[in-house]
Parts: sequence; structure tokens; C-alpha cells
Amino acid sequence: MQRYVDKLISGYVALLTVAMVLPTVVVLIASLTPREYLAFPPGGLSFRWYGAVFESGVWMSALWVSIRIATLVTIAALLLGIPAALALRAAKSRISATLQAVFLSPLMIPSILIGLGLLRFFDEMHVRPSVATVAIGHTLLATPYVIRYVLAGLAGVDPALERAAGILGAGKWRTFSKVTFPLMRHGIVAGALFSFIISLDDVNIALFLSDIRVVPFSVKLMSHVEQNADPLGAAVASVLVLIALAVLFVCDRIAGIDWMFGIKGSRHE
Amino acid sequence: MQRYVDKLISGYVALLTVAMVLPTVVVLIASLTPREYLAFPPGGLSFRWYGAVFESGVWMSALWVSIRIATLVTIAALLLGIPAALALRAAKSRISATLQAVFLSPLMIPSILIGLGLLRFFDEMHVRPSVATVAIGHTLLATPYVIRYVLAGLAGVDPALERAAGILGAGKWRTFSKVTFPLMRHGIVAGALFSFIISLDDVNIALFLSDIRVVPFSVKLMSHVEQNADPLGAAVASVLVLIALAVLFVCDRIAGIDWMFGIKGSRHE
Amino acid sequence: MSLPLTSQVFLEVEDLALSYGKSAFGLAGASFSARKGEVIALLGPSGCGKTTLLNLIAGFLVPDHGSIRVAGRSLRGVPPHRRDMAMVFQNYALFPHLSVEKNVAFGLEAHQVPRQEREPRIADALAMVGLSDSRTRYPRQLSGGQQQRVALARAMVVRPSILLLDEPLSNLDTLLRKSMREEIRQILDRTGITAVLVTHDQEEALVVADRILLMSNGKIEQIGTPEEIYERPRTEFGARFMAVENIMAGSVCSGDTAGTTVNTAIGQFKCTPCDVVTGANIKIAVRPERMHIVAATSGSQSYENRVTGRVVRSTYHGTYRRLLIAVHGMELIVHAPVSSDDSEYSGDVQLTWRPADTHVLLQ
Amino acid sequence: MSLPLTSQVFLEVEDLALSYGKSAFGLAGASFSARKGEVIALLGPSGCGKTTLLNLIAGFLVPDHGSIRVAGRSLRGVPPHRRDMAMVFQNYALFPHLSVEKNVAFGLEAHQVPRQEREPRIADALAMVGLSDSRTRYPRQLSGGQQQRVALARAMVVRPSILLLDEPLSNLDTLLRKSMREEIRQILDRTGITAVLVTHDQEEALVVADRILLMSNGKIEQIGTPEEIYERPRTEFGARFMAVENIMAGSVCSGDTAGTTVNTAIGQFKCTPCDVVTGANIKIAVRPERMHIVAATSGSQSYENRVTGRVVRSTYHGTYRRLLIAVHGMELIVHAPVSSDDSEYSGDVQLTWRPADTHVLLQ
Repeated sequence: MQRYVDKLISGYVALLTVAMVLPTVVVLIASLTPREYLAFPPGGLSFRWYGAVFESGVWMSALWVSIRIATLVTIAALLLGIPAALALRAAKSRISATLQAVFLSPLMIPSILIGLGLLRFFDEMHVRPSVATVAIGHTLLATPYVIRYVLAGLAGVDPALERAAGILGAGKWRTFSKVTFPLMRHGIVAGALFSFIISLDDVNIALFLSDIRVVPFSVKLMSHVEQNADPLGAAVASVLVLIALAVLFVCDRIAGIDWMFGIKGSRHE
Repeated sequence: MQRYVDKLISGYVALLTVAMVLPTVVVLIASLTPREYLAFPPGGLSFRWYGAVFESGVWMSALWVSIRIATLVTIAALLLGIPAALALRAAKSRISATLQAVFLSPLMIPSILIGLGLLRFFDEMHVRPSVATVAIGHTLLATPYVIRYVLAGLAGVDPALERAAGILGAGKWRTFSKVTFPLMRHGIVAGALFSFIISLDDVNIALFLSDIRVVPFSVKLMSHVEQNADPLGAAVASVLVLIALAVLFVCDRIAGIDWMFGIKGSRHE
Repeated sequence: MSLPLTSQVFLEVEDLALSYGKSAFGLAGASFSARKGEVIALLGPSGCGKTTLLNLIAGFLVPDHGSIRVAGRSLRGVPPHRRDMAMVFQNYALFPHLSVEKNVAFGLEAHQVPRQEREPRIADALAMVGLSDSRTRYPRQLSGGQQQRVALARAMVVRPSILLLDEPLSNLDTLLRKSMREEIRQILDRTGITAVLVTHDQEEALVVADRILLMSNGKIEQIGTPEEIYERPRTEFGARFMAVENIMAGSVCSGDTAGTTVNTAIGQFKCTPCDVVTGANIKIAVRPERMHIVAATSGSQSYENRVTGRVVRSTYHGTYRRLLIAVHGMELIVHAPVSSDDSEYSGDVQLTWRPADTHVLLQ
Repeated sequence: MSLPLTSQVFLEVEDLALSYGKSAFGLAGASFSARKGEVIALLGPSGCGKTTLLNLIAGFLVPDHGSIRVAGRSLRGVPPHRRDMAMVFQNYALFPHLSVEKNVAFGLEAHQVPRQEREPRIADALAMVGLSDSRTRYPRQLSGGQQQRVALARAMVVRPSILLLDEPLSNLDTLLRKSMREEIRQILDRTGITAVLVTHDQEEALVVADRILLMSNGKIEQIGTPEEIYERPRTEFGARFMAVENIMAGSVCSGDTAGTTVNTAIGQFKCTPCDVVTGANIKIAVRPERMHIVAATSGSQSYENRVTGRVVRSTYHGTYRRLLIAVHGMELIVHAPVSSDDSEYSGDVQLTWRPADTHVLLQ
């Protein structure tokens, strides 16, 4: 009986796994077609469409714009989010709960609205679309994630450890740099990872805050696939996935990714 | 000294709070303009553009499509996500960590890619765009959130409680319904909330998987604001926010929202 | 090691084993039995397998081999909820979302006790632990001691055939722990229930149990009544665990049914009788409170075993004074009664103890 | 309640208070002082304010009023890291991301001890706790007892002026707790450090401390040496907490410097002298192990206070037998030595105890 249930669960989990990765796999395979149209099965194997992406000045400059934006966003979101998380942790629990709700509210708000709101705001201020305006929009989107992950990282830091550092002679800064920071590092890395990828993938906000002179990669991808069904779009989307995987790999080197996916606790518990 | 730091932190937190809610507030206020064009400050106060939304058959049918999709997505994501989370919890920690990474991977994948992949897949299968195709796309996006929140909810359920129920004579089903479920309820409600709102707000996937006969609210909003700068778009975006708030309110009634925003633990700890 | 089967045997555990890796701590072939109404303590240090054994009895773990029988019926394949047992958990495991009365009612509902029968049984159980006034409160509103009582009431109310207790008192303060163990003993006596108690606390086992299984490294070291376990440890582990702190290596000089004589580094001592051949290397053990101090100068009452030593350190423990005494390079621990004149516990002293308190240990 | 100021006074706490709400448990005007090298135990049940007092001394909490002085210098406004103290935490609070040696080195680096001086001090500290072989291991790889030792080494290595210990042994097994408290006492003795120990365990306080502050409800109930606290409890709380289980209400019959005579429901008893007026309602307390059984028939040695009763229950505790004895409707607890013939502890017995063991309690 128990064995039967175990098999059922295994089967179910396997099925769900396939469903989850299916779209990605379809696009990755389709992007390798040698044909002129998007085909699945691809009917061959070729890097021809990747070549087209990497040889195109327009696509490469869009990619460069996106990477610049994502880097700015990551830095800004960390600079805003880490102190906010530390303040929330120190605050009384009632105040903290309210502020957490406020800070995390962008998770609940349609990104179109954030784009629209900032567009109006920048218009009023006579600020012209640029890498910076897109980055500001994405930072609003990314900061809640940083706060969330850093708070989760801090939750694993027993305050007794900071007291122990204090009574052993460590001032606030030494306590933070030698005890708190190393123990919450995972949270910061996870926040940075998500910030980067959110910025890289966003279309809705970038659409409002960029213009013809500043076209991020994902916006260009969106407008491309809206008008064309060629394999170039699949190749571009695959490039996005590959960049995400590269960033993930770097983060894994720094802090171990098992932690990011949640629940099962940090390695230091 | 300490007081000075406290004030600095308070000020910083206040500033960040303003920045976070700024775009939303700008749009909400701008949507109340009586004028023909999107103005901030609005130069008056009127529900004229809301009237225009609610009196328009096109907008209302789009809203109805969205709500149907979001409801389907919520149900499907819960049906898929809850058993997956239970299986992940029961699995050995090494297997579980790997599977969690797989299940949560859609969080890392650009939604454009998911849309593109499913579009190709449905094309191959000769499935025509419908409410169901959009719902399937959103379910792929929403299920990882459900798994994540339900796992977080389960993390607060001490396995000793389930053993206690068992030795007191409760079979597997009674133990689940009387002990595990009530204690993980928050996680389920949070997962449902996020599923609903993700579906309501998504544009990228819906764009690929819908067609002219099935236009979700947010897709219609996107195409509207791409072409018009009138206050109607602001009013529509505000309606989305109001729906999100309404759902949030319902969830709060069911399970208390303080829990959703994370970290500070459930009321039963 | 199991008792002979009699008509009274109620719980029988035979050669029960679980390899390390399947549980945090393994168990290697444990056998014992309990009569109806008997309270058995599984006593040992952390990691000795006592909790594994309890979880096997409860059905939370499945043994590699061996059998468990209750009233002659094998429990192989029977899930926990059909074993007709109840358990008090170390952290109480009260349902946090249910009130005290709902916690207690849980088992009655699960066992489908008729509705009209439930109320009086809940009232009785809560009265038994003195918590009739706290019915509508929630576990988080209770102190540790009160939570402990609710856990006990919740387990007892289902009238289990066997009650399992997993370190039920380890989360309580010293004082509360002492009074709760008396109370638990009385409740067990009054209800005549068969119980298995897991504990790492020697005194708790002595006070609560009818019989003690002393465990170490996944094995049963000794089974016996509290008196047997305390007074006659059979192995060095048992002696150390029961706080017999003076253990000396020696060789057997002579032995008959009246007693054994053993040569040690600090002299020749008379011991309890045992079947060890002359010349064998063995260890002997003497409890600190069974060694008596006689001031070197006085000629007061003394026993057959005697050595002279020097007090190295003396600590006050309230009921007794703990003395570290150097005897020819060996250190002995003596617990001496606190007297108004502690000067007799300094300098050179004579130590004396009875042969009956000098135990030969199995290697 | 504070000792007279002498040149030796090192730590002085005066009227220190923190209202409930600012900390989990409040503290109402505590005063005491400690001489250089003295070990003070803050003893009391959970919630009595002992940990609050320790955290105030450490500087983790800021008092509402009152002062703390070390060697004459006020610590008002001095943050924890400038107090030149060290602390051993209840859960050890070892840095999980640092190896054992890095944990121990932490305080030396924070205090900017020159690099060449650190290595020998780390080696000494680890040798002191017997962990020289575990330098490169991480806290999670150590047993509870080893973690405890690392915490001690980490605190001692900085040579603090005052060592604070917050329930350092409460997470250990009974047997390990007993041996660790001896070891801690020896390390404190050897280093001559001034220490404040928080504990809820009576015997731990008796063994480790030079003086004990008995606390209850945020107040100091009694300050004294282990002997004073154990032998001469002054309040009913103190008596109960120190396991003086026989407490009887009565009224004073007569009294002089030689002793007091008190009338109780079960007879008239001679007590220790005290300044209570004749006729006053008071309570008297006698420790269970200071009541002696004389079989009703025999004529063996007995003391001035005497009653006759009936053994209701007898439990075996190894070192002693705990007897519940009914005396004219009152129940007395007696801890009697375990004898080979326990039959004398049943039926009607005569109880006897010394006036010196009969304490009059302050109301």
C-alpha cells in the first residue's frame, strides 16, 4: 500500500516536472532549427539563428542596454533593500509587519501600473526615457524581492550570536561584518540574482520607460515575436535563459543555490 | 547617538515607503481626472473614466475573461501545487532540494519564453487559443508560487503533531484534515492569492496564447495604453489594483495577511 | 534477557532491530516483555536507541526484523492509529490550533467514541491533571507544566492499552520535574495502565518505573527493578551511568559463594560473590555515598574494606559533601553526610565500605 | 541587602530596576556586590528576573534606574563591547560559520590583542577545556558538551574582568551536567575570575557558587553562601525552592535566644531562635532528609521534636527512600536512607528531628 502510494507520488512529481520545463525545452529545441520558420521538431540542428542574433548590431546593442540596466538595478535594489531589511528586523514586530506589507506591496501591483505611473511622473518632471528611467522602474519591482530574501536570510541569524560578538568586544560594525553579514550572505545573493533576472526579463515597465533610442533586449524580443514567427525570436529567448543560467551559476559559486529555492534551510543551521 | 541613528533609519524607511507606493498613487490620482487627457495633478475629481470602463461592453467582457482565467488558474495551481508540496516535504532532503529547484525554475525563466514555447506546442497540437490555453500558461507561472507558499506553510507544521494525531487513533486522512491542513492553511491562501493576481496581471503569456476572440483585461489594457494616453488606461489599471485589494481582503478574512508577507511567522507558532 | 512467558505477559518485544541510517539511532536486537499494568523505563544516554525502540513500539518506524506483540497479537503491519496506544511527546506536541478541551477530545473523536460519552471522559481527564479551569484556553497560553498536563490528559483519555512517554519531563524546570514525576507515578498507579517511559534521567527512571531497561549503543545492557539497576550494576557502562563513580581495575584473588577477594592498585578488597575464575582481570565499583569517612585518629565503626587517603577537594551539595580523595595516586569520590563540623573532612582520612557495596563488573 | 563596601568589592549593583514590558521579565530594585574572584549564582525559577539581571550587567538591556559599577567605575552608557566582560550563553551561541579556533580567536581580534600573542592564548584556552584536537572543526560537528566547552574557552580567552554564564548547562544530559559543573567550578577556581552564573538548578548553584542570590518575581529573596541558602531559608518561597518540603503553619508559644517553641496542628515543636513575638502566626519548615524514622516499637536514638504517623507511600530514589507520612491529617515528606530491611518503613512510625533543623520562616 505505502509502496503503491510512493510510486503514484513519484509518477505525479515526474509528470509535473515535465510540464514545468516543457515550454522552455520546446523553445530551446525550436531555436536550433536550420529552417526559415519556427519548427518543432526542428528538422535538423544548427546554430544559424544564434549566429544571426550575435552578428546583429541591433540585437547586441539591445543586449548591452539590458545588461547595463540589470546591473544598475541589482546594485540599486541591494543598496535600498539591505538597509530596509535590517531596519525591519530591528523594528518592533507590529511596526515591522505593517512596513513589510507596504514594502512588499509592489509584488501585488500590476507592473503595467508601475510603468504607467512612472511614465506620468517622469513626464511631469520632464525626464526623458533613458537607461536610468528603465532602471528606476525595475528597481521598484526588484527591491521587494531583495527585502524579502534578505529578511529570510536574517531570520537564520540568531540575535544571540550578535550579542555574543558584542560582549566579546566587537563593536556594531565588526559584529555586522564578521557575524551578521556572513550568515545572511545567501539572502543577499538570492536577492541580487532575482533583481538581475527580473530586470532582464521585464517587458511591461520597460515598454513605458524606454523609447526608440533605448531598447532593452526583452522589449525588442517582444516586439519581434509579435510581428514575426521566425526562429530568431526563439534564439533570442534562449539567449535570455542562458544568461539567467550563467548568473545562477555565478551565484551558486558564491553562496550555494539550494538555499534560494527555499524552505530546506541554510547550510549553517 | 543611538537616537540619531534611529531617526535616520526612520527617515530612510519613510522615504523608501513613499518611493514604493508612488507609481500606484500617481496612477490612482491621475485616473480621477475629469479631463480628456491623462493629467497629474488631475485638475479636478471625477469618476467619469471609471464610468467609461464599466459601461463599455468590450472592457467588461475582457474583465470577465480575465476573472474566469484567474479563477481557473487558482484552482489548477492549487490542485497541482499542494500535492507537489506535500510530496516534496515527504521526500528525502537531497531529492527534495533538487525537485524544488526544478519546480521553482519557472520563476527564473522569462515569461515571454513560456508564452512562446506554449504557443509552439499548442500550434503543433492544433489547439486553438481560448480561455483554457491562457489558463494553462498562467498555471505554469503560478504553480511554483503555490508550491513555494505551501512548503513555507508546511515548514511550520511540526511532524510530531502528525505523529501525535496518528497514535491518538487518527488515520492519514483525519490527520491531514484536522491537523496538517488547518496549520498550513495560510500557505494555501497565500498561494491562491498570488496565483489569482499573477494571472490577472500577466500580459506576456496571455499575448501569445489568446487571440482576438479571447482578450484578457490586462492584454487589452496594454494595447490600449500603447496607443492612447487618455485617462481610460489609468482607470483600467486602477480597477486591476482594486480587484487585487479585494482579493487580498478576502484572503485576510480567511487566514490573516500578516503571514503572507513572510518572515514574522504564523500565528500558531 | 526476556522474562519467562507467563499468562500475565502483555507487551512482548522480541529481537527487535533497526539498522542505523533508517533512524537517527539504530537498535540491535532488543527483547523484553511487560506485564499488564507494569511501567517500564527505557533509560540511557542520548543516542543509545531508547527513542528508536519507543518509536518502533508506536509504529512510527518499521523494524528490520523482530516482533512486537500486545496481548498475544502481533503488531506487524499495523499502523500507529490502529495500535490502541497513546503517547506523551517530549515537546508535548499539543495541537496549537485547538483549545485544551479540543486537544483532549481529539483522540475520542478519532476512536469514534459516542458523543455523549466524550464529555464526561474529557472532564475526568482534565480533572485528573488539575486543569478543569483551563478547558477553553489554547496551548500557547499555558505554562510548560500545564502543557505537560494537557499532553498527559490527551493521552490518558483514550484509555490506551499501552501508554508511551518520550522524555515527558525533560523540558521542565528541576523543581517542577521532581513534582511531576511523582504525579505521573501516582496517575499510572491509579489507572493501572501499562506504560513505557523513555528517559535519560536516572532518578526519573528509579521513581516512575517498575522495571528499568538500561540501554547503550543500541543494545540493552541490563534489565531489572530500580533496586537492581541502582544497587547491582552489571557492566562498567551501567555502573558509570548509574553514578557509581569509583571504578577500580583489579584481579581476582579468591572467591566462593560468600564473596570474592580482589587485588587492586590500592589494596585488597572483599566484594560481592560472582563466578569469575581466580586471577582474572576485572573491575570493581563502589558508589560514592557507600564509602564512609572515619577520621584517621578516631576508632569509630568501620567495615571490612579500608584505605587511607587525603582529601583533595570538598564541594558542598546541600544533602551531602562531595570529597575527592587521593589514595596512592588514585582518586576516589566520596559523598559524605554534611555535618556541623566539616573539619573532619580534611587532611588524612580513613575510608571504609562494606563488601556488599563492592560490585564486580562484567567485562 | 548589599554587603558592606570593602576595598575588595569589585562588582557593585545598586537598586537596579527594569519594568516589565521592556524585557520579557522585569526586575525591581536589585542590589548586591561581589568581591574580586567571587562566583555569584542568580538562582530562581523561570521568570524570576535572573536573566534580566544578567543582561543588565552585560549591557544588553538598559536599566530604568540604578547603577552597576565594576572596580568603582560606573557602567552607565557603556555598550556591551566596552564592558570587558565575556558570556557563556544558554544555547552556546557559537558562530556557526567559524571553526573552533576562529570562534575562540574572535574575542582576541575584537580586543585587538597583538597577533603573536593570540596563538598561545588560543592554544591555552583550548587545552584548558580539553579540545586541543578539535581546533579546525565546526560547531555543528561537535556534541553538545563539546560546544559547551568551546563557548567556555571563547569567553575565558579574552580574560574578562567578569564572566557571565547564562544557564550554561541546561542543554546537557543529567550525567554530563554533573561532570561539567565540577569542571566549571575548577576552571573558575584556577583562574580566580569573578563570575555571575544564572541557573534554575539548586544543586548547580550550591556546587558552583561562592554566594547565591535567590530570586523570585523580579526581587532578591535572600543572599547567602550555599550553606546559608540551603540550611537556613528565610522565606516560604526560599524554603519551597530549596526543596524544604515540610512547611507547617503555627503560632509562637515562647521564644528566647536558645530557641523558639511553636504550636502547630500536629504538635508543639522546638525551632531555631528568631525574633518573633509570642502568639504570632508563622510557618516552620523542615527538610525531608532531616526528619528521621524510628520504628514505633523500638527505643532507638531520637531528637526533641517527635510525632507519630503512618507511611502512606514509599518510593525508591536510589540514595534514599521518599516516604509520604500521614500525621493527624497532615502529610509530611521524609527522605529515609535505603536500608536492607525496608519493612521498618511501613505502618506506624515515629518521626523525629532536631530543633536546629526546624526553621521559622519570615512571612
